[in-house]
Amino acid sequence: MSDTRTAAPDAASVLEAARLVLERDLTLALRRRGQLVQPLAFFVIVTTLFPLAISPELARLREVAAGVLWVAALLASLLALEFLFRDDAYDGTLEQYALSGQPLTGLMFAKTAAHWLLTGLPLALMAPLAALSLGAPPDAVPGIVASVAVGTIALSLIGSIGAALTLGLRRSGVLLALLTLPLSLPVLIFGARASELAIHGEPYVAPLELLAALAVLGITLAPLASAAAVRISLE
Amino acid sequence: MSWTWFHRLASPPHIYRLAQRLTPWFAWPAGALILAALYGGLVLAPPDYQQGDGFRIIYMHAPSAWMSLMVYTTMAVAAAVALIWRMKVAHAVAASCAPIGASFTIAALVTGSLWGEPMWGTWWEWDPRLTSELILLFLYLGYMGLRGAIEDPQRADRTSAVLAVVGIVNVPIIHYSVTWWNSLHQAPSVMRLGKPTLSTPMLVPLLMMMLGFTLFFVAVLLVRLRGEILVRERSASWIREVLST
Amino acid sequence: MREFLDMGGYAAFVWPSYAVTLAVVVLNIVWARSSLARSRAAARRRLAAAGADA
Amino acid sequence: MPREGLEVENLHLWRGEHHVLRGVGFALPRGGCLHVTGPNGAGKTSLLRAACGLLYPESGRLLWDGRDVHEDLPTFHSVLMYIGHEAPLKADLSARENLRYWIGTRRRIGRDTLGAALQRVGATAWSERPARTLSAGQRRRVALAALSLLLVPLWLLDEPTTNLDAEGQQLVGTLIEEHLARGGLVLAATHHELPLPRSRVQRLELTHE
Repeated sequence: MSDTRTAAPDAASVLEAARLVLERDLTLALRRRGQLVQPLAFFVIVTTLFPLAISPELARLREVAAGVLWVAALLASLLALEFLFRDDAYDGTLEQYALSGQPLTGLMFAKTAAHWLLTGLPLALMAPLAALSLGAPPDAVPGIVASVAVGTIALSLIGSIGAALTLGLRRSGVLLALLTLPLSLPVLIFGARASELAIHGEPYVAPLELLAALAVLGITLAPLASAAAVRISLE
Repeated sequence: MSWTWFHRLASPPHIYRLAQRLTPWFAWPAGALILAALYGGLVLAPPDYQQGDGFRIIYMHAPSAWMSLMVYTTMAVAAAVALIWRMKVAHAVAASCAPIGASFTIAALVTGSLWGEPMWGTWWEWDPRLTSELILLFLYLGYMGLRGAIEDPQRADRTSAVLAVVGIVNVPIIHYSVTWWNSLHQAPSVMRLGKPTLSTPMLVPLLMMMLGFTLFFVAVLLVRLRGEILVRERSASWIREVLST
Repeated sequence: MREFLDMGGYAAFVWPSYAVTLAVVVLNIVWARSSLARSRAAARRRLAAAGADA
Repeated sequence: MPREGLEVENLHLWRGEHHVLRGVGFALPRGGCLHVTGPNGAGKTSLLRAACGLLYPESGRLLWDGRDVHEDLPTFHSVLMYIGHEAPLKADLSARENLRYWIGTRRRIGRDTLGAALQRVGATAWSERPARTLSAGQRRRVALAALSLLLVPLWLLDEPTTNLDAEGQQLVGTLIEEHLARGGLVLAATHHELPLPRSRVQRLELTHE
């Protein structure tokens, strides 16, 4: 009979726990593909609205392409945020995470990583298509993919804080946008600039590095904040 | 333990009475400084050689902008203290800050726009400082919105405290990115909305006004703080005593 | 006096900015006092309710 | 001399304007079972959630083996298992998958161990079905399997017998008795009777005022 004085001897490490959290969120998302496709569809629709609203002239569209792309990506990733913690909060999963004895920061990081894999990465892969339809040259594709991929990492992290802060609320949509969008502003600025330079065939490394710096800062700080917010929401 | 004096100092009844006693010590000097600075700024200071009398808007704009940032910083520091040491009084301070800061942010935006029209010929210019100020207003609105949306008062305190701390980490990043963005797109003909080079008779009223506003903030904060402490307090005995006066 | 009020032609910008900012100052005083009064009233009501319980 | 087990001293808890717990205190030694009773809204769930450190009390202390648990929550959490009145199951995952992801964040478990636990609660037949199709009683049984898989000392159970048939209730009793026998502690909140001999159970009655 095992000793009950201490925790289980075969306790899982943080990494194992985080890997399971990630795997679980990915499995769940794959069983519910509809939810997965929605932000992407939104992104495509918004970017197709602009030629209709501005002009079908590719030369004119090219001027605004980077901005359109980034605003659409920002809104699409915002759209997916509401689902990030909500179901887990309702069914008590977050409570179990908070009581697991594992650092909640690590588990929050895993959840955010899953969110990025399910929204940020697909957005980065879709972005070149949207950019080409807005008149960007094919040479711009690597720059656009890189900037959207790195930028959405920062967006997912900032968004996870917003989603965790609005957990206890019945209607959180508008407030979530009000909290998240101002904080996302630097990502928008650097990301749009990197894409714009890529579209014009100029070197885009400088803004990309700034984006990467934001992502690194987010990786170190955002899970701490969202873990704190989740704990508070359980009080 | 050495913390006991600290806890006694931070105990709600003590802070309540202290706030009550200190308020006039900040309010009256604030009033005197603001009046003196008004006289200095509107009458004594000579007109600017470039902007003429239009530069006098600075005596309202710059102190308001100073307030918007200083109050946000105060709020974030109080929020961090409240989160770390679970101090109700610090939550009360943070809660008192937000409406004051938001109102002065609006004043800074309106005066900035009023200043911009004669200088740039447009009511709104995407000047980096005005843009940052606008984002700061959004941060305040988000904070107050979040606080208002959560029914449980304790949870509202703690959740909005996390947001305030996240916000203060972001303020310098936002300001840097906006300045960077602006430097890319700046048309050279546009004159920056900046402090004109100020001579001493121009500068002294400005500093007095900023100090006056700061003291005014403390006075208003102390009044609001008392209300916020009462809302958070459960122990009836000293509340009864306080209310009878 | 006329000249002072004219503000070198900038009257339409200088005076509204002073008016807005000083209005914010005054409103802050009013809001702070009314918020304190509201909290005091609420505390009084809570005390009365607690007294009725006991 | 630190005492072993869970001690709660003079716990006061407010929820908004409500003074929910007014000076609750008890000591639960190793091998002890405390049955918290009381009408709806008397604070049973709040007491349980405060006892596992989720709620931070206004005043009072919570001690595990003589040490204040709020000084080191992760260590305290690694010795306890809390099961609320709803089992935290995902509708799109099967009972087995749910259990793997739930317990796996805390303990390494093999397929066989998992299968044995599912068999113990009579879940073998439906362990591959999505949780969406399970009845309330079956979901509860999955929670019991989770409990038996995680051999931590302190169990905090909110309404452990709800929705269970007679045989399921008996299973709860057996699991608790086994746990007590190996020196575990059980804190159970329910307004039903616990399926245990009365002599084994301490009672704590919570009232409204």
